[in-house]
Amino acid sequence: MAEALLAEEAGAVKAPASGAHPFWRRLRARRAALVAAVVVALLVLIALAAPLLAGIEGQDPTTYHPDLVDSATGGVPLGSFGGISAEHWLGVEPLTGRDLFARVVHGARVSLGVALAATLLQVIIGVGVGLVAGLGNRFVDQALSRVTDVVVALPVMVIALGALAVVPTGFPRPVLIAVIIGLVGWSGISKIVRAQTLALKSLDHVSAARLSGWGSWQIAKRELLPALAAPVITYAVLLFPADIVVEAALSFLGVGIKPPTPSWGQMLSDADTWYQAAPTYLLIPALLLFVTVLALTVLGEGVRTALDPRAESRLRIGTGRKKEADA
Amino acid sequence: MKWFLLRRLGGALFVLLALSIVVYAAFYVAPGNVAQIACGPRCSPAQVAQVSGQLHLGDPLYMQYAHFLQGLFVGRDYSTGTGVLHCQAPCLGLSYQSDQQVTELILAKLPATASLAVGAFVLWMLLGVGTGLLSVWRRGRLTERILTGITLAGMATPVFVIGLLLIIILVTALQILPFPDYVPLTENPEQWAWNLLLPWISLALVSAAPYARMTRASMLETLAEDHVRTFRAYGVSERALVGRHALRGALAPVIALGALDIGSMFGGAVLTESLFGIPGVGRELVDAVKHVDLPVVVGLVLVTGFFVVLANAVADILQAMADRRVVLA
Amino acid sequence: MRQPSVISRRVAAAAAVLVVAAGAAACGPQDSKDSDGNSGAAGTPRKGGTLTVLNSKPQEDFDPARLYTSGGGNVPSLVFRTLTTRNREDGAAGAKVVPDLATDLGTPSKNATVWTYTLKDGLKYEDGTAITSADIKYGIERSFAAELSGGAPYLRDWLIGGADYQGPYKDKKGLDSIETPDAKTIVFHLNKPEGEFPFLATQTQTTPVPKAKDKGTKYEEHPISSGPYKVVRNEGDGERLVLERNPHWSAATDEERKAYPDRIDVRSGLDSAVINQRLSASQGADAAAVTTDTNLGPAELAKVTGDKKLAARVGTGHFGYTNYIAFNPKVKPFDNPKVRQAISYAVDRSSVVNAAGGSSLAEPATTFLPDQKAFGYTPYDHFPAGKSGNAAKAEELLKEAGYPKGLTVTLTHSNDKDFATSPEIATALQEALKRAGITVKLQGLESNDYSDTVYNVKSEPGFFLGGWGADWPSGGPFFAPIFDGRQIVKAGYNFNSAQLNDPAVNKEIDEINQLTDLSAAAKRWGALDEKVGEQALTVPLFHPVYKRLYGEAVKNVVISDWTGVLDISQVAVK
Amino acid sequence: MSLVEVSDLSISFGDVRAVEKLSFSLEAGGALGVVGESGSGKSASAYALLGLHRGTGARVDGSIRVAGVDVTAADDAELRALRGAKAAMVFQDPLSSLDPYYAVGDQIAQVYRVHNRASRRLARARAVEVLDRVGIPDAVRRSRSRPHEFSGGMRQRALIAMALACEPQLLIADEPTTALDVTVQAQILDLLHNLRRETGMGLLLVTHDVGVAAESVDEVLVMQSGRAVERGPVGEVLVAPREPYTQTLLAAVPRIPARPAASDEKPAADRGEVSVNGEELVGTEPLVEAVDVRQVFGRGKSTLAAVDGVSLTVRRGETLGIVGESGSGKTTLGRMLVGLLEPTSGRLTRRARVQMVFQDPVSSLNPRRSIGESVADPLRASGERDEAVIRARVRDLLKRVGLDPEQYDRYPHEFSGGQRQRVGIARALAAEPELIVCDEAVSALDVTTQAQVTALLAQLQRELGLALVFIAHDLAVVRQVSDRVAVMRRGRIVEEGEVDQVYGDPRDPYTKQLLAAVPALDPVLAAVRRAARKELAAA
Repeated sequence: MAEALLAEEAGAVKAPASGAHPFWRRLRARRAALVAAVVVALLVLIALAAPLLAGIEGQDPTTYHPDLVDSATGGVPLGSFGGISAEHWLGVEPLTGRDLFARVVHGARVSLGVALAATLLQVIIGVGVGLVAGLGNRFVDQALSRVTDVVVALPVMVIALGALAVVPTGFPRPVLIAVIIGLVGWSGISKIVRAQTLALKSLDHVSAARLSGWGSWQIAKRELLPALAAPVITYAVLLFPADIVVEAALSFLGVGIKPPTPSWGQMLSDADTWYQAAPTYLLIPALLLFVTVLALTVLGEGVRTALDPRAESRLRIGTGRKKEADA
Repeated sequence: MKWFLLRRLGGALFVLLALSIVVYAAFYVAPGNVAQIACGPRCSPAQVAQVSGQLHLGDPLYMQYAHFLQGLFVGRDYSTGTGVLHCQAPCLGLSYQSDQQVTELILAKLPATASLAVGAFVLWMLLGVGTGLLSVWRRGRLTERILTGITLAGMATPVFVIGLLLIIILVTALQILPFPDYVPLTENPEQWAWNLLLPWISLALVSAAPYARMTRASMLETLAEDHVRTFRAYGVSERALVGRHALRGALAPVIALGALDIGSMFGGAVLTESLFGIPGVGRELVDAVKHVDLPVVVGLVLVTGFFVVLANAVADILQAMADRRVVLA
Repeated sequence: MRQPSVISRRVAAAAAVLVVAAGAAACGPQDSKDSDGNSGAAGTPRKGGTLTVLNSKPQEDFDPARLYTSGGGNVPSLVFRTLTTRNREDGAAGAKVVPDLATDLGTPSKNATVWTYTLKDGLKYEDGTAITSADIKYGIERSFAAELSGGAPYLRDWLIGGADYQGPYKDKKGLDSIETPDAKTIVFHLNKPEGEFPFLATQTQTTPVPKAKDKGTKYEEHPISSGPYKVVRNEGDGERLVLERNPHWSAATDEERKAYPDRIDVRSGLDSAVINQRLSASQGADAAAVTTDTNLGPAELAKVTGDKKLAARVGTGHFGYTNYIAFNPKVKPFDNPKVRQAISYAVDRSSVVNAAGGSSLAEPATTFLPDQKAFGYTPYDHFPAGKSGNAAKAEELLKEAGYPKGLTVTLTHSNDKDFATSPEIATALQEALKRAGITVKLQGLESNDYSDTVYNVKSEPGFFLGGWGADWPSGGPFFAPIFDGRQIVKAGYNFNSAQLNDPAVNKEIDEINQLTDLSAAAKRWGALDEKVGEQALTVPLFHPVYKRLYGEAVKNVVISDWTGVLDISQVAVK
Repeated sequence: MSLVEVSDLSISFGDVRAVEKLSFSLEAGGALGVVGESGSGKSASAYALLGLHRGTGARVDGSIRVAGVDVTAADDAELRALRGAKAAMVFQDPLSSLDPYYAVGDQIAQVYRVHNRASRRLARARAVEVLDRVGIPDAVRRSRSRPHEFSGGMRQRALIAMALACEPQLLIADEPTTALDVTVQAQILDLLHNLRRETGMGLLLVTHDVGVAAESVDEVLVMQSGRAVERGPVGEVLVAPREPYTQTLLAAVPRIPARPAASDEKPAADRGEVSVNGEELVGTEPLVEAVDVRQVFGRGKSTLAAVDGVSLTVRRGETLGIVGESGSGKTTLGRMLVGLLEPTSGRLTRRARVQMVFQDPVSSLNPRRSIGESVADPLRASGERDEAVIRARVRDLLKRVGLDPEQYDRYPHEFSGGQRQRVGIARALAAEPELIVCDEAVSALDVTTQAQVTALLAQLQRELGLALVFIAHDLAVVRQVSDRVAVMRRGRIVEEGEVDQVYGDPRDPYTKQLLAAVPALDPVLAAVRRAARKELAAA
């Protein structure tokens, strides 16, 4: 409280906000963020090396093993803990006997890939809409605000179903899901970008740039976008795990990724009736999903505080996202 | 204030109409022979054609939409064969699937959703604000770090994962709670609460996290504000500063977020309702979408959209009222 | 006349197809005997008590004109009496048709084109007024109205003038091909011989509807009862249905319905997990509970099997149903019989059965007709694939067909989680065919899209998953829609997926239809199935088995082969 | 025993030493002004009196006794008993210093109840009493209002009322009038003066404004970089300073002469140069001409005419000063003159290149770009592509505004406020303007820096024949730099004319009021002014 004020008065110059060094220093200083970064790196590695890992195990995600499940009792995996064995590290899927480890690592690809693509799309749309709304006149701003309202109020489910209906079935489903999530989830970023743009627009250095003779696009490029990078990155790193959850939710509801492509949400959707008969089948993707999202969230928090040590209270974000998937 | 409300209302109307157009358009192009579905798979082509005519499915999109608007604002008549069924404005039409009036259908589904939303809301507010308050009280200590960790974990968990885990633990392993079986409040309040406890807890656990974080951040922010310094300089104790001034300052954005969340929750907690089989609007939406039951989908989207838009407006008003510098104009 | 069960199950609500009986699981005779031994189900059934029915689908269309049932349905049959009905007995005996409102199964004319029924004496509605043959005629006419669509197509197809008749609201004159010379007699004039007419007369469309009480689409809110129970409460469009005794029903006129409980409380809109959870807990009112629409899924079965007490309360039944691969020979390379045969050889039925829920929920099938005597089951296996497929033979056939390096095909399936046409099954086939050098691409469609695509001659793919169920236990409604060339529908849903129009087959179908001796007819259906099977137009995969839980206090569990599920009219809770 | 006794007080924040070995004392009923520029450690010292550094990580050494309490040694409870009851503090920003969510009366009552066993009702009554005492009209009703329903001056009165609630022996006022307009500032200073006389409490006034100190205190302590420079009776220190720093500080303060000043206030060369540059042009060729321009914000009922029918002309080489209090529309007018805002109505003709120098040295430069790049902006925007040419020109401009050309690649945060304003001027110059609008260009700067920057502007004007529009709230600064001056109030120009004429013989009552409110450096003069204000208020 008084400290900041006094320190400032005392001439204590704050560490500069620019430059990469303090960012990395601050990020490294947070042990939780470091651990999270390692976990995330590991997950990305798993996703990238999925076929390799499954190969090491000697399994693939699609082969049926009818002999590994007890057909008479509804297809429960034979053996304890869902059939965990030297051949099947995480056991096998009920009914089909497909190898769970192979499916889970392949699922990582889909889950992370879809979320990454969706996040990128959200950032692009969000920044675009936010910038145009922030820079445009009142009419443009109002129109875009209304469009944003519509998007916010539209259930993801309906969009997903609509899109599934319109897009030919041959179209790769993960791409489609990424596009859908991207199309419905950009309002947060656009709101932030718009607000920041409006705030920045009134700053004197932007006025000065205008007086220098630059046009709108040049001003956006030179004065606004660099300043928007920090809040956008901060928001995006928290959107990423949220998007993983949205993908899982859509798949869970049966409008997302379709078998045989494994994704964690889709595995959960298959597993949800098995909570009594084969709990490991449910727990494995659930835990992975949890760990991934947690690691990404912690990392996102770290990045956020490292980008702007005082951001915590300024950017109240990551709050409504998850429930949006729920609505 | 009056103008602000009127403008918000206008905006909301626009949003809702735009929503209905989007849904109409999406379903117009969607596959699924609606008349065939409504008539039954073994209907003859002639019968399908009759049904199609009855549902105005042969009309161009804009005519269908016009009929919809007519029903919405004036009401519509439907033939029952022996007589006429007048569907009063706002008439959202009849379900293709069950012939039931969509308005009635949605009204029938709302209590379950409202029960879920309100109960969960109370729980997560208590949990969230309490946790936030505690972590401010204990700031800088281990308690705060642990609480921060827990809230992060809460944010990271999708509701269906938490829900499934709770089912495994509380229903299967410990057998403390029943698998939820919605009982209306009017029928048996005790059973109502008992059966909704699990979904409430699940929702509260995942929803409380943002509140805890926001309460904490917002209180810390308030504690750093000048007026807190004033009261400190006048000998007011830390406890009173946190409890009276910081909490009051932090509450506004928290309540605004709460309004937003409960609004979208009223719009149907699709995942929670699907997971726990609660017969609310969210599950109805999933069903209707899967059955291409356009009137029901449009009706539900309008109702849920209405709640979301309403919640947004309420949240804005609360925010603006909280931020006393902003004048509602 | 057969029920397209796949569709019906999926689109059930939308299509007003009542799956209550057809798509439902049941308890088989063996099990009901087991349960007599241990659970609370022992002892003589007595009258009284309240039977709770826990269902997922609401009784949205509780109108006899709109219901699509096999044999009159389960809950509907408590309220609606029909000209004939199914025999309420365990197992194969239950696959017989018996008289209900009528005194007998009907008197056919020589070539079975005119059927005459006489009503029993003393039949009354719930308000005490007498049931007349005119009311039955009116009930049937109602089912032609577009407002009340949803029923089976047979009346429309068989009755003279049925194809053009628009129902009593538009066409006040009525349908001439139904005559009611007096209040007790009703005569049907058919446009072709139909020996199975008594089966058709079990459907709810032959329920009497008093014209004065008809409220069109609103009739479903309180249909006038002719059966042992009447509707006293109907809320939420059939979500909560309470039935109580109909004082004017006389047990003397009804040999089939036992009607032990005083009250039936039907609660629907429940999640299937909730239903099974409540039935297994069997607490309070749930002890006297059954379900008429919710089967045990594989995961639940796995849990139930582990618990002896629970296992004793599982009813198992067989409803005539076959899941199969359908080919459209108009699409290459499926025009080549060798390709179809190769695929027939390559399928791995044990994987498929597992994917469908395991051997307790699905039985491998090599014949198109269900393995029940009533259908005329004749065992055959033209392309023996063994337990897990004969890849070598398949490859050999492919080579002969001109695909020595294998083949790439697309398999269309639905995205529903129904363990029938669902992705798991498609993937199981994909895996099996891979071993024979056939690369299968999967095309998963959302349910409505799937039905529209697959059951439409214009968009029908060459290779897809399908299924077919019985409208009544006979070869007629099961076999003909799939293989009768006259039943290829150009506009609208077409189930003759192979678009087979073989004069010899058509002729044989016509000849069997003339038979009024049903067991003789069954034999010929079986022989015809075996013959058509040689063409490999379908690859039968499995017949599903229905397993359902019932409460501890439930007695007198009867599961017929007709419905495959517990018959609610026989259940006692005291 | 003295009311306040501070000896060898040192305060450090981490590595930064804010206050070093400061000693002073204040007798009961006395008034001490602590004067210094930003960074002098004056506020930190004041905060230390109430132990407000406790728990913040700041290191406080030395001894502090306030009203008999040893602040450094006291436990939390003792400290709380001191705060508010024996020594009360009034803060700079009256809006943010009150809790926005509670009624003003409740907040005062809360403070009262911390220190007195009193019922809620009694405390409320006390709150109304003190509000009435500080001159809040209709105190009973207004005590139920929340802070944002008060004007700035009323809020500061309310804060003072809160301070009075427990009848403290010492009032610490930290820049109590800095956020206020000059007329309001005068009222608050008068209030403090009267209160002190009536209650006999001691006053410690912290301010950067020598004039404010001159108006209010008996003794002055001048601080620089955490150390005391000079201390003595206000009449001596401000009239005849002994220390060189005090002398520089006082010399830098812009003044308004009591009488119509001789034109030598402005360097004579200034005017001479202009006339040399083109006698016939000066005062003849209008560079910018505004006729009845209006700028309206908002729609419907909430319409606000920020600028409401202003006509003015700026000619080559001249300096037009625009003064006004906050909300007078002067900034909006400036923005219209350069073209950042289009007038809602009226005619505005620009016949020359116009640039602007902004108020806030922090936000006027993009923190992510080097100052050289910022200065180069107008060159690049005008299509210059040759890097060498750009660099050379920028270095030239930097040199011109008194910066080291080698600092081309440095970032704004590495510069002080004054240097950043120089960068801003260089950027404006890069576009080769004929007119520069300076919007409060020196308001955020300390007086010494302020003097340097105004000198630079004057020099550039001389060398380049620039016209200047100098917008400021500070009448003295405007007086110093302008040829002509326009006084704005509520979007209109109430008076316009030659500087000497407007300041020497104001015709408009508002102008008179403004001029009377300006604090005088001379304590004697201050007393005269106070009397004059009373008259004006009474009239």
